[in-house]
Amino acid sequence: MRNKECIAMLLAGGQGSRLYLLTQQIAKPAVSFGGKYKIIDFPLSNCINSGIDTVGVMTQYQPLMLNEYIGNGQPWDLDRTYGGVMILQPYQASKKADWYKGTANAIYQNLNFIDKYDPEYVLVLSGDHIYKMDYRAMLDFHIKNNSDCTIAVIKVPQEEASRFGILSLRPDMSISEFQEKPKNPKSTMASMGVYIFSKEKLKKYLIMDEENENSSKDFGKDVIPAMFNSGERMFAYKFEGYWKDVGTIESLWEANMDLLGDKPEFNLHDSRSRISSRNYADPPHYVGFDAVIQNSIITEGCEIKGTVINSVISEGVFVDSGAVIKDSVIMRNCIINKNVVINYSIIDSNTVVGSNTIIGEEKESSSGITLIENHLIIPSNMKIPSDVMVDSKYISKNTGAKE
Amino acid sequence: MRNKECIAMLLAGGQGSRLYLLTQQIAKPAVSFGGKYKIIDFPLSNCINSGIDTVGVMTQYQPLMLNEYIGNGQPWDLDRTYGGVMILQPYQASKKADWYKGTANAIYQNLNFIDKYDPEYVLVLSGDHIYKMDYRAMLDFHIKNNSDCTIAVIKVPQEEASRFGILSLRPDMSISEFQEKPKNPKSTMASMGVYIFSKEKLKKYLIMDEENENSSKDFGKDVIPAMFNSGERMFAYKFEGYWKDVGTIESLWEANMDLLGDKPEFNLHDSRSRISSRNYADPPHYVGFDAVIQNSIITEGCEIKGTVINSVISEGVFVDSGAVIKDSVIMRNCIINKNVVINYSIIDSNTVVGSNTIIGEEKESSSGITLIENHLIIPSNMKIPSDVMVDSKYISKNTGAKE
Amino acid sequence: MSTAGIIFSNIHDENISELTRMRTMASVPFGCRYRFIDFALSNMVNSEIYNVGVITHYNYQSLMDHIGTGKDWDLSRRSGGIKILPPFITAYAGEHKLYTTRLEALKGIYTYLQSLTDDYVVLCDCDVVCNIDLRDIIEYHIEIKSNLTIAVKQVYIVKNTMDDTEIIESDENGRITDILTAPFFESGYKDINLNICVFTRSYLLKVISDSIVHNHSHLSFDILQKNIKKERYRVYKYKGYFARISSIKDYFRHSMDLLNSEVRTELFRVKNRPIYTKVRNSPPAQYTQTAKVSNSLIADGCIIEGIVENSILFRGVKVNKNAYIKNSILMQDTLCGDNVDLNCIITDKNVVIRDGRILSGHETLPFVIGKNGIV
Amino acid sequence: MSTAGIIFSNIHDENISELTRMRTMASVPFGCRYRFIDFALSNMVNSEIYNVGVITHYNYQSLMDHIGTGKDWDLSRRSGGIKILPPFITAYAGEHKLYTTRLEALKGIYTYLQSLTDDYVVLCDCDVVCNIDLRDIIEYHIEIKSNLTIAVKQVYIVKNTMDDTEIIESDENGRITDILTAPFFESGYKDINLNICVFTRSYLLKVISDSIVHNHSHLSFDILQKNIKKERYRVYKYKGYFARISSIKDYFRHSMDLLNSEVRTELFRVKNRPIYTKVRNSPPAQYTQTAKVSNSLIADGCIIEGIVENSILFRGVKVNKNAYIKNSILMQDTLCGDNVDLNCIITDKNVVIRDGRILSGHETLPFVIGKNGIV
Repeated sequence: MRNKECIAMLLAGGQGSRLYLLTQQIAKPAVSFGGKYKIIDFPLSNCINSGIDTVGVMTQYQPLMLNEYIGNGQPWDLDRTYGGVMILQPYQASKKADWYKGTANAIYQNLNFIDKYDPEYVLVLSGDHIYKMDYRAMLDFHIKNNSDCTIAVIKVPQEEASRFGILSLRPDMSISEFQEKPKNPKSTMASMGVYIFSKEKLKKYLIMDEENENSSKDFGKDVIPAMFNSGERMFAYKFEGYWKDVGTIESLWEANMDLLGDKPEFNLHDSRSRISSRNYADPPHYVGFDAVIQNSIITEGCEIKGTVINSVISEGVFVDSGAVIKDSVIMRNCIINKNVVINYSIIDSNTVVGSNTIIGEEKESSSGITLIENHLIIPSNMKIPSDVMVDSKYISKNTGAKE
Repeated sequence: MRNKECIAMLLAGGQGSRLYLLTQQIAKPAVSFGGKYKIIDFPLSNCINSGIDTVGVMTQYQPLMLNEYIGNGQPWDLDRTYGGVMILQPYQASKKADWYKGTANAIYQNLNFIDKYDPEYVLVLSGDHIYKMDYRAMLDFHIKNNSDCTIAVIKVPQEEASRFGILSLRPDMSISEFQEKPKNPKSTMASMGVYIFSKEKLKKYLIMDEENENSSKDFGKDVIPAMFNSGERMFAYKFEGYWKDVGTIESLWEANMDLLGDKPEFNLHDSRSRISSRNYADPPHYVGFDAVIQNSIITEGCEIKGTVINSVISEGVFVDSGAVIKDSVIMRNCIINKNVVINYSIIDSNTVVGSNTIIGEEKESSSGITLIENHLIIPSNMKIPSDVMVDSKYISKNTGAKE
Repeated sequence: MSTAGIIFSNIHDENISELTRMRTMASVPFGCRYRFIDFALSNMVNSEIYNVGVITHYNYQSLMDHIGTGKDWDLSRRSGGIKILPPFITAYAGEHKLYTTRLEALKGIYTYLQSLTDDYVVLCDCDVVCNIDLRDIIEYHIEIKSNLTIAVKQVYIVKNTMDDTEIIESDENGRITDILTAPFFESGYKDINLNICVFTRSYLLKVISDSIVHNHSHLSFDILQKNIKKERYRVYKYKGYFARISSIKDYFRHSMDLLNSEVRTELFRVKNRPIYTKVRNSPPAQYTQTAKVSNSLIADGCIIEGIVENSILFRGVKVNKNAYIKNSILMQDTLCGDNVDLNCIITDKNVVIRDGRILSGHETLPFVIGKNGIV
Repeated sequence: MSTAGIIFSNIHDENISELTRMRTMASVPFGCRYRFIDFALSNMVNSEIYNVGVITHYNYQSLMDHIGTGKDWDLSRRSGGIKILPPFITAYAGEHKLYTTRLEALKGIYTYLQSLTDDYVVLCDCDVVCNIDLRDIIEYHIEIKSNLTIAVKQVYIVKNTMDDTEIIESDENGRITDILTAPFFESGYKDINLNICVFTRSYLLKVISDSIVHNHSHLSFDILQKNIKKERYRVYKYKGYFARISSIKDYFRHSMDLLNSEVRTELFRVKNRPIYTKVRNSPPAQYTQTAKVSNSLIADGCIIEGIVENSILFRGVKVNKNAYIKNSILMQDTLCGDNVDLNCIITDKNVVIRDGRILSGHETLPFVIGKNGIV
C-alpha cells in the first residue's frame, strides 16, 4: 500500500460540559448546528475538501451517537478501502488498559495508527470549531517553510484575546512567543487549535511527553511549549475567514445566528467548499398558506405554518399555525404546537412543545439563552422564562406545582 | 429507517491467552487460519451468507489490528449505509467509564446499539470458531418453535463431551438439562456458542443479570442458566457439518490440517457458501522448476522453489530451493531460506528463517507443536527442537550461548 | 422468497419529451429533490429488494450521474446492489437494435435474468409516483401461487380521454379476465394497470424465450391477452396514493398534488419507508428579510428574497428581490432575477430568468423552459 | 497538479478477436487473476489519479461486471472514482454513431472532459501490461511545460514485422520530431509509442473542439503530425517492463513472460504499487498427494491432482488425476478431466476438457478454445 502524504487526527473526545444538557448523552462534536449539520461535519468536510482522505477520530466520551453518525464515512466520501475515517477508542493492550489521559496521550496511544500510513505530515484538529478551511494551503505553507510545527492562527479582537492561546510572530511568521490565555496579550493572533506536524517530530515529542510525569498530556499546554522551548522550527499560518469556537451555549447560539442575513457572516451557500453531512431522506420543507418566514434558515422535512423570524430550524420540525419563533435555534424533529411563542432559546431535538406555551423572552443580546433538553414533552400553557435549563425534572417540578 | 429482523452481536473480546505468542499483539479473532483467512472471517461470512447484514463486533483487547482488518466491512459486503459491521468498544458515559466485565456485560453495554435497529431476534456469536453455518435456517427453526432462546449444538465424541457445555434434549429438541463441562456427561450434544434470542427476552435477562451482584456477567455461565431456571422456551438447533474451537495451539494446527487431503474434512472449495476475507493484491503464486508440493494448500503471493508436504502456506511466503516444510502452518510473508527443514510447526507472519536451520521434529500427533513468533529473524544453522515457543528472547539466548 | 427488481428507465420518454430530451424518464426531476426513479428504487429497497437492474436505452448519462455508486440507496454492493443494464450488453442484442417495448427490453436482458438466483422478479416503470410496500404484493403472489400478479388501482375514467393506460378486468377471485390496452368505453370506475408487477422468475424466462422464438414484441398484446384463460394471472388491488405521469399536463398537476398535505403524508411520511434520493449536500434554505412564501415546497439550497406562491422550488433555486413566482415549478439551480414575474412556468435545470422578465403559461399548458435556457 | 485518467477499453479489440468476441480488450483475462484493465487502473490509482473514466463502445457487460462498484481499486466515490463512459451519452454522440478511433472516442466524451476540474489528463490504452509511476511523467510534463507528453520505450524493431505500433522520433531535448504510424524501415532500436500520454486538459479540449469543427478523426495523422513543428510535444522515456498485446501470439508470449522471475518482480513486486483486481474470494490453491507442478503460475481456487508444467492457471481451474498440462493458459474455471493431455492450449472461461482428450497447438499458433466450450 502507498503511504499517505498527510493524515488527520481529530480530537473528538471532549465532553463539552459547558454545553450542559446538549452533551448529556452525546459528545460535543455530535452537537447539531446550522439546521442540518453536526459540529464534526466541519473538520471532516474540510479534510476531504483539502484532499486529506485519512482521518482518525479519537473519542471515548459517549461515542455511540458519534460512531453511528460517522458510520463508514460514506457521507463525507471517506469510506475508503485504504484510509478513510476511523474511530479510535481506547483499548486494552496485552498488559494495560488505559483511557485517554489528555489530548496528547490520545494521539500517543494511536501512534501505531499513524505509523501504518507512514505519513510525512500529521494534521491535528479538534472537533469543536465551526469553520471552512483549506488545510492543503496550510500544508503547502508548512512544507515551504520547512517547518516542524505550524499552528493556524486567526486575528481576534483585542478585548477577547485573553480567552485564547496567543502567539507573537516575527515578520517571517515564525513564532517568537506563546501566551496561554494571557492577562496582557502581546498580540491578537490566536491559535485555532489546528496544527500540522512533521511526523517524526510529533512522534519524538509525544514519546517525551508521555515519559514526563509532570505533564498533563495536553497538546496546547505541554507538547507545543516543549517543542518551542527546544527551539524547533515553528510557524504560524494566518487564516482569514469565519472561525468560531462553539464551546458554550452562547457561542453556539451566536454561530447559528451568524448564518442569517442577506450577507451572512458565515456563508454555507458557497459551493466551492461544500459541507457534507449525513442525510435523513426527509422530503422538501413545506411552507403553509399563512406562514411568515423572515431572515431564517429552514431545513428539509419541516412543515412551517406559523411565524419564524431570525431563527435556525433543523430537519423535520413542525411549526403549527399561530406559533411564533424568534431569535431561536430549533433542533431536529421538534414539534411546536399552535400559538407557542419562543424567543432567544435553543430547543434540542425531538422535543414537543404544547400549544400556547411561552418559552424565553425577547431581548437584545445572546446572554440568558433558554435551553430545552431533547425528547421532552412540554405541556400546553406553560411559561418558561429566559436563562433557564429545562429538563424533565424542571417540567415535573413546575407543572406539579401548578396543579 | 426500517427495522431489522435479526442482527448479530459478535463477541470478539477474548485475548485467547492459550494461543500464547500468536495473540501477543492481536485479538484472537484476528489470528490467521487456512492460508488467507482470519478466524473472524468465518462468522462474518456466515452472517452475510445467511442474509444478516448488521453485525456489532464487541472488542476491547488489542483491537487495532482487528479494527484495521474489518475496516469499513467492504470485503464482506458489510459496508452498508444502514447496518453493516460496526466495532463496539467500551466507552465513557456521562458519569461512568467501564471496560466490558464479561460477555453478557459487553452486550448489556451495547443495548442501545441493538435498540437502534429494533430487531425481533438477536444472534449472539463468538469469534473463535471455524465453521460454515446457515444462521437463517437456525432462525427459521427458532421462529417455528416460538422459542425464547435457541442454542446451536453439535454432536461430539463421548470422550470429549466433558470439555463442552452439554445439553440434554427432549424429542421436540427443547432443552431439558444443562451441564457445564460435566464429569459425567448425560448427552453428547455440545453447545457451539451460537445463540438466537428473541430480543425482548434477551434484554430482560441482560438487565436482570447486570443487577445481580453475584453474576460473573457471562452468557454461558449466568444468562442462559437464569433463563432456563425461569422456564423460558429454550430449544437446541442441531448443526451438522464441520465445527472447531481453535482456542489452543494444537486445535489451531489441527483445524489447518483438516483443510488438506483429497476429500478434506473442511472443504473451502464449496462455492455455495464462500468465505470472504480482506485481500492484499498479491500476484498468483509461482511454483519453481524443482518444487515439490503435495497435499498442501498454497496461497497467492507465494514463490515455492522447495518442498511443501502436508502444510498450509499463507500469502506471500517464499520457500527457497532445498527447503523442506512438512506438517506445518506458515503464516503471511515468511521467508524460508535454502535447505531449511520445518516439521510440526506454526510460524507466525513476517518471520525470516535463515538457511540450513532446522525447526521441529517429525512426529505422529499434534502434540508438541513448535511455535515461532512473528517478525522474528532466525539465524542460519540453528536447531530448534519440538514443543517450544520461540520469541526474540529465545533466539538471543540460544544464539548467544552458541557463539 | 428472494426477489430481484427490474426498472424500465426509458419506456415512456416520449410522453414528456419536453423534459426527456437529454435524459431518461427515470431521471426526470420531480418534487423538489427527487427523480422519478427514486420512487421505484426506494419502493424496492424499502421492500427488501436489494438486487435491482435498471434497463436503459439512450440518454442515460444523467441517470448514471444520479445513481452514482448507489450508496444513497444503500445499493453499493459486491453481490446484488444496483446495476445499469445498457443496450448492447447481451447476446440477443448483438444486432445493435434498440428496443421499443417492455418485452423487447426484457429480451435484451434475458441472460441477465437467467443469471439471477431469485425466485421472483418485480418489474416497475419509471413514470410512477407512489410509496408502496411491494412485500405485500410478493407475499400475495406467493400465497395464491400466481405466475404474474399485476398491481392495479380503481380510478374514475372519463370516456375518450384515455392515454395509453391499460384497464385490467378481473373476477371476484382476483383472476384477470381481460386486459384492455386501448379502451374507449363509457366513463366509470375501472382498475388501471400501475405497471408494477411480480413475475415468478421461471415463468418470466419462459415468456421471454417463447417471445424470442415466436418473435413476439408486446407483453400485453402478444403474451398476456393470449394466455389469460390458461395462465394464473392475478391482480393486486392497491389503495394508496398513485400518480402516473403521461403528459406534461400530468407532470404539472401531480407536482402540484404535493402541496396537498395528505399526499405528502402518503408519499413521504410513511414509517420505515422514506423516499431516498441522491444526496447533494446543499445547505438549508435561506430566507432573507424580504422573503414571502406561501403554500409552497422548498428544497434545501434555495435562497429566497422574493415572493413565492403555490410553487415547487428544487435545490439551489434563487429567487431575487421583488421577484414574484406563482404556480410554477423551478428545477435545480434556476435563477430568477429581480422583479421577475412567473405564472405556470416549468424551468428545467440551470435556467436563468433575467431581471424583469414576465412569463406566463396556463395550468393546462404550462410553459416549459429547457435546460440551461436563458430568458 | 490534479490529474484525471481516461482509459480506452475497446480500441484494439480486433487484434485478439479470439478473446474479445463477448468482451472488451479491457476485460480480457491475463496473468492468472487479472484483466488487462487492471494494469491501467492500478497504475492510475498508484499514481494518485482517483478520477478515472473508461470509454466503452460495445460488449462491455463483462467490463462492468469486473469493475462492479469500483471498491476493489478504492474507486467507489461520491466525487471522482471510476465512471463507465458508454456511447450515446453526450450531445456529440446524438447521431448514435459508434467511434472507431481514439479521437472519435474523445469527441464523444467532450462534455465529460469539459466538466472535469483537473489540470491534466492521462490517456491510456488497454492492451498495455506494465507497472509505471505516472506521477513521474506528469511531473516531467509540468516541469517542461509540455502540451502533450507521450511515454515511449526503446525496443529493437525487426524490419517489415511491424503491426500498428507507432514509432516516435525525438531530438536530444525530448521534443518530438516525427511520428511514424506505419513504418517499414530498416531494423534497429526505435522508440515506440506506449499509448500512455499526458495532455494538459485545456490543450486536449482545444484539440478535440478543433477536430469536431474540421471533422478530423485520427489523433496521430490529423493532429499530432500536423502540429509537430509548432506545438510542445515531448517524449518521456520509460525503461521498465512493458508488453503490448497486439495478436494472440503476443498474448501467449507475454503470458509466458510471467514465468520469468524478473518480469514478475517488475510487474507485481514494486513497493507501494501493487496491481489490484476484482476480489473473487477463492480459497487458496489445493494440491493433492498426486499433484506435480513445475515452473507455473497458479491462482487461488485451483485444485490440482495432475501434472502441470510451464503453464498459467487462472482461478478455479481443476486439473484431474493423471492430466498432463504443459505450455498452456487455462482461464477461470476450466476443468481438465482425467488423463487429459494439453500442449500450447489457451482455454477461455468455463471450458470443459473431457477425460482423455489430447489437444495440442504450437507456441506460434496456440489453440484457443472459446468461452464455455466443451471438448
